Amino acid sequence: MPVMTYREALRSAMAEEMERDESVVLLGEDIGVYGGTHLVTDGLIDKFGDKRVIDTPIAEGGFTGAALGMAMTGMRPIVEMMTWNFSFQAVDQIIQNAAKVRYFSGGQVTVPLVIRGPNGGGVQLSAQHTHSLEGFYGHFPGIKVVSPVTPHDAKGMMLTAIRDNNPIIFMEAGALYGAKGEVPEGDYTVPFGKARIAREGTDVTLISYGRQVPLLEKVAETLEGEGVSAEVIDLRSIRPFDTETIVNSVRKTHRAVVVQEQWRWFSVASEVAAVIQEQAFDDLDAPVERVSGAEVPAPYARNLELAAFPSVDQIAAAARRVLYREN
Amino acid sequence: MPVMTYREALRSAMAEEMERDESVVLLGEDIGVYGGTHLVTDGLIDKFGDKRVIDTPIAEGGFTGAALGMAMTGMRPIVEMMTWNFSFQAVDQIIQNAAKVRYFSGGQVTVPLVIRGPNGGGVQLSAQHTHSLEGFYGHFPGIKVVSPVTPHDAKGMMLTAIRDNNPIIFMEAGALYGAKGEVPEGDYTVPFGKARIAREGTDVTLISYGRQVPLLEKVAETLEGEGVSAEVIDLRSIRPFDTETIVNSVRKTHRAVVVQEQWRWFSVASEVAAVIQEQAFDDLDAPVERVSGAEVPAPYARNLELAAFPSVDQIAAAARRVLYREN
Amino acid sequence: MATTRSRSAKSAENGVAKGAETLPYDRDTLIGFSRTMTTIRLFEEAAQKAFRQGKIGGYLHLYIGQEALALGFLHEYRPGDKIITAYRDHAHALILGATPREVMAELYGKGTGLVKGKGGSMHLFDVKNGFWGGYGIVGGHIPLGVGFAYAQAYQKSGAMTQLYFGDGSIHNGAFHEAANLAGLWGREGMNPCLFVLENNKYGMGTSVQRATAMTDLSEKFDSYAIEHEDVDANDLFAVLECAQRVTKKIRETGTPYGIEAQTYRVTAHGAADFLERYRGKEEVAEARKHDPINRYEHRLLEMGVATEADLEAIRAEAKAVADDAVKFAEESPEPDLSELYTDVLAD
Amino acid sequence: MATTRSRSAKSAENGVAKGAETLPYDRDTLIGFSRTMTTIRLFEEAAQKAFRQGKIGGYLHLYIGQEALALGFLHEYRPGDKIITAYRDHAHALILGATPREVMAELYGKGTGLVKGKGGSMHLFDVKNGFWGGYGIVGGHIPLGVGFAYAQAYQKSGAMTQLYFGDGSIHNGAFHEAANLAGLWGREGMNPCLFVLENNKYGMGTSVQRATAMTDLSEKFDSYAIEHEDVDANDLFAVLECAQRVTKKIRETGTPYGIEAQTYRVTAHGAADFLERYRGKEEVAEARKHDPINRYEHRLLEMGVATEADLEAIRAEAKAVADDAVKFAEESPEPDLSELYTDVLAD
Ligand SMILES: Cc1ncc(C[n+]2csc(CCOP(=O)(O)OP(=O)(O)O)c2C)c(N)n1
Ligand SMILES: Cc1ncc(C[n+]2csc(CCOP(=O)(O)OP(=O)(O)O)c2C)c(N)n1
Ligand SMILES: [Mg+2]
Ligand SMILES: [Mg+2]
Repeated sequence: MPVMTYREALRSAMAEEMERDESVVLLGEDIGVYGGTHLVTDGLIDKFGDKRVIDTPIAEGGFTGAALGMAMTGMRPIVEMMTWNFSFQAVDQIIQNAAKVRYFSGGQVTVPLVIRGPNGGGVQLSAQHTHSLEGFYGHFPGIKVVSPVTPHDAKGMMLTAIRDNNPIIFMEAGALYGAKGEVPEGDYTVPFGKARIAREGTDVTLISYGRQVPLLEKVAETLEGEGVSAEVIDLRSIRPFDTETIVNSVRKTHRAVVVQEQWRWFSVASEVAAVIQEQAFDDLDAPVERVSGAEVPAPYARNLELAAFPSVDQIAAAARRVLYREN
Repeated sequence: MPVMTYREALRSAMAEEMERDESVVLLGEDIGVYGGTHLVTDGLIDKFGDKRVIDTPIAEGGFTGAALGMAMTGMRPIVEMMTWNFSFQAVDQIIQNAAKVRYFSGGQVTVPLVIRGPNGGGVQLSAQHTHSLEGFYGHFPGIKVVSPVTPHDAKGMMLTAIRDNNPIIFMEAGALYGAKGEVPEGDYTVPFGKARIAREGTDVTLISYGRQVPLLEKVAETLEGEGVSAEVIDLRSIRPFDTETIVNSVRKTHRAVVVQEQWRWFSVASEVAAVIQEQAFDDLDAPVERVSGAEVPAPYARNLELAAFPSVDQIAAAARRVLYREN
Repeated sequence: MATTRSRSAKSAENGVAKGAETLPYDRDTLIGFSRTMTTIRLFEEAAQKAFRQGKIGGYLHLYIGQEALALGFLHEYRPGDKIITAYRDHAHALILGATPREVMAELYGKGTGLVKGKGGSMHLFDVKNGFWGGYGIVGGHIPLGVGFAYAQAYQKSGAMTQLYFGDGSIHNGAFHEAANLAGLWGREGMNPCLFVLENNKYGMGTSVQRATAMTDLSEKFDSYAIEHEDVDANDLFAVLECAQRVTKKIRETGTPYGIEAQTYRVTAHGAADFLERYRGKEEVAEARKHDPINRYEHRLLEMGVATEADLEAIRAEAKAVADDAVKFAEESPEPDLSELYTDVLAD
Repeated sequence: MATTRSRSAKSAENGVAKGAETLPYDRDTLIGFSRTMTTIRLFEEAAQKAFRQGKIGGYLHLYIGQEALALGFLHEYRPGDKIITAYRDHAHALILGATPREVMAELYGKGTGLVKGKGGSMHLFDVKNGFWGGYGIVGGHIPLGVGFAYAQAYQKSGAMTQLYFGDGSIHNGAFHEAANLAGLWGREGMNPCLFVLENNKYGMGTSVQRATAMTDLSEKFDSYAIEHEDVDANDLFAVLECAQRVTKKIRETGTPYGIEAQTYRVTAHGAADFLERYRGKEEVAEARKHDPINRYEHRLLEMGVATEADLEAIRAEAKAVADDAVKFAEESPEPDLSELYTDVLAD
């Protein structure tokens, strides 16, 4: 299988679908002439022209709303949020319109809209430029939220997203744009709502998504050295997440640790923990542990930033706690 | 003790504090000349003038941001969101600026800002005008979220909010503006972060806040008829909520049902359930049950709307489930 | 930036004053306009009554006194066009072809309603007739309309969008961002969008003067290089003339155009708003003198197109239509409970 | 709406051309201006170098080529005034009195930084010197400045706000909503706010022409009844004259005023942006000819206020200051880990 970067995987999905389907267009800031701030859309304007790769002014609410209008009327737009941090200016469009217009029109309207961009921290962008907003958007019915971490899933899920007839919040692991992986040739899709078992194990289930997944794999290795077999689940889809895979794993391991970069309160990990205790109550040998970002706006200084996000040590310690190997 | 409505309790807190403190001003749409859409600010413009009761254009982002600027520079503004549904247009100001500016200024700035307004559904306002956003805002460090349900707490918590030096998301039970209750004379405050035990009980803990609390009291009565003693907890504060009171109650009852009008995914109930299983794992005799709003945008038709929100029957059934009295 | 600011109201008035023979409408059409406006009026009055009886829930925003505005512009509707507005949307739906029955049933929250009882007054949709909603958040729908217009140009459909919004919403950032996009895209013929600012002088209790220091609202289009003009929207003939001229131009060029349509909200903001401290009774009484239906009827009489008896007949007919709609709504069943869970996601 | 649109750039030019004696500044002040601009320039170059060496993280936006803009307006800063800008904020902080050491340490993320290493380049704050930040979301800070100005008027402080924002941000709804409030509140003297639009011709890779169809940006203030003018912001004397005149007026009237300050971003948008496909090298080379420091130095020489040797000495001094700042930053300790949890909530 060919190897490509996460960035290239996303780009090839968009380019291929644009070839196939004229109704697919891109909108966003500096995605065309500039080449894309993170070069995800690099070269596409040369191929498809400026009516399909539309550079916009800095007006996230306006162009997201306009893209929604296009989506309602026969097109399949893909909006780039330069980073998801800027999407706070588009929340009204995303929640009040995109997520609900199908419902309040009594099903007369369909919204095949993808909103994509990098999410998460890790490169010292400090408070306003560091968010993990999966749970924030995932709270609302009427949208789907996904967050692939491998190049394979990035391409396969982007193709699924473009072909889906609903608003998709597509959160990319910004810190991993340059990471490489195998990507099948040709057209393939990765379905939403199915988690990926990144590593099989029997003693404890480690659950996360996005750029935390490689971290969990490291933790699993560490634990292996201690004689513990950890299963690693990459959720891939956040709303809906794959309850079945999670619960089946916990039925086997009896222990779970949920990890996320986002804050703990009212978050993805809250819901995963709540669901596990609901559906696997009798199987649990320990409370579900959670490891989340520190409850502070993201700091700039490197040492503070590192301390603000889940680390291998923190996660491993949580795993040992649910295994009663440490307190 | 004098009896007054929830609406009057809020108004008297604001009026009294405005008498005491010139830096307190109000901003919002039609809060002055019009008297306030829900008449919460009725009469205040006559008393305090239009420099302190500021009618604004329909620009939630702009006037919330301007109020934030005032809060940073010596004033204590109270912003009325005509309803919290319109606050989606102000999310960027609330999350990116209000919640974080103290942190990213290294503590040089203080933000004594209250944003208040009615929250929740129940009067057929349909999809765009029906939200329960406690969890949505409560996800972010740097703000506090509260939701009083009695006139007593409405006044006491409003006074606490105005005097607090942080951004306060003050969510009023809009459906209960006309509900009456006893309110002490003079100045008193109700602290944030402390839940209220609305009814004591020993067999099961029912937890909610806002307009669901009266519902829980009804459920408790129903259960009493079945020989079950239910404890009802009114959270009052959402971020932070009172973990201690919750956990102590569950240690006693061994069973909990968390009820909310908002959607289930990544919500207040998710976090409450997660925290209970974390901190009272060995005390729980059944999984924590949750009763939430239906996973649909709010419908208009009365029968659909009623079906979309938690009912006495649903909650009672959940309570019986955790008591293993029904399945 | 120089924009030509022709006063179409005036020119239309001149044309019409000469008598019916100079108008490009036959008698049936002229009588039809009367019928449409009167039906809307009586429909709205019936809805108001039902609201007061507690039969309609939520919010209810009436179009009373603004009928000529929507009618004049929507007369230029062609299949493929897309119409979008805010929550004051009954007239738009009715003019485009939704039946009074299904609109009233929607207000009643019945399963036979235009959107199956799921949206209510603020969220009428009738896509088959070009009506793309009905939105409740001030300013929020404006970018959507600009997107519709882009899609229409992209699809080389020859169609256009009519985008309605209130005087209160022009102060919202959404208008600014959307109008800037429209101007930008329009430069290359990619935005056949008619912006219709329904200036009824108030956003709830806030007059235009208390909402902005620059009260000549249509001049705000200048910031986006969008050509614009004002029209006296209580004069149906003025609106018709303006609509015909500007929609032709928009279709030909693919560029947006702005209209400030002058009218007045004679009713309260919503049917639930009883206090009107923010304006005097005299102001409303004065405005009622310019009622668009009265004015139009007067002109029909003047031109000899209709007699008092014709108008009476139209009123009676309209009353019957409104009554029938109410009866239909009252007798219709509630939506099936299973509808709660449909239309959330598409397949 | 008619706004007086005087071209202050021109009038200043006339005044100055006659020679130093007509200027209201003594030699020390004139030399001081040179020192400040040169220090900013060399500070920024040092920061750029450190960024390339990986010693500065995150984003880094430089003020190279725009020095005269902030200097000219901030020369009118008086205690009690409040200054607010976006993320391109080093110059503003330095001019207002933050030391190069604490600013550079902030860029390095050190505990000795201006905001203790918590904010970085985009979030400089120096409240004791009137600098109220340093914000990273385009448009987001604009309403705050309008709020500052309201508070200043309410508190009868006699002070005013200077609110800086970029040409890219004027298309954001936040500008529109805030400017409308400023115009409205200013009508009653409740908004002593100077809007300074830093038009450096690009928002990242998007030129003004590609961001809006109406490129005369300052005319957008007309929509809010905010008087405005343009200034050649690479001509320090023009900026100083304009600043003096308009700040006097703002303080006296409590009304806002808009400036479109013409400059050019000669560097990349951020220090990390290497590709510049969106503009030609010739365009940048041409712009460099209008460098504000060169122009100012040329004038000083022309007027006989300074010699080449004086300017050399200033440069050497500025270099030493920048070097010292870097040394200080490098040697400073990281923030204490306990700082992670402070400053989230106030007591
Ligand atoms: C963002 C937002 N803020 C506030 C409201 C409440 N609201 C509903 S209608 C309205 C007034 C709008 O006035 P205008 O745009 O002039 O339209 P009109 O009602 O006069 O037709 C307001 C403030 C809302 N729906 N959305
Ligand atoms: C809402 C938002 N969208 C996008 C960005 C990314 N971004 C940062 S700076 C910038 C360009 C701003 O240009 P301008 O306002 O002209 O300021 P300049 O950088 O030229 O000083 C963009 C798009 C952002 N920070 N905020
Ligand atoms: Mg209006
Ligand atoms: Mg710029």
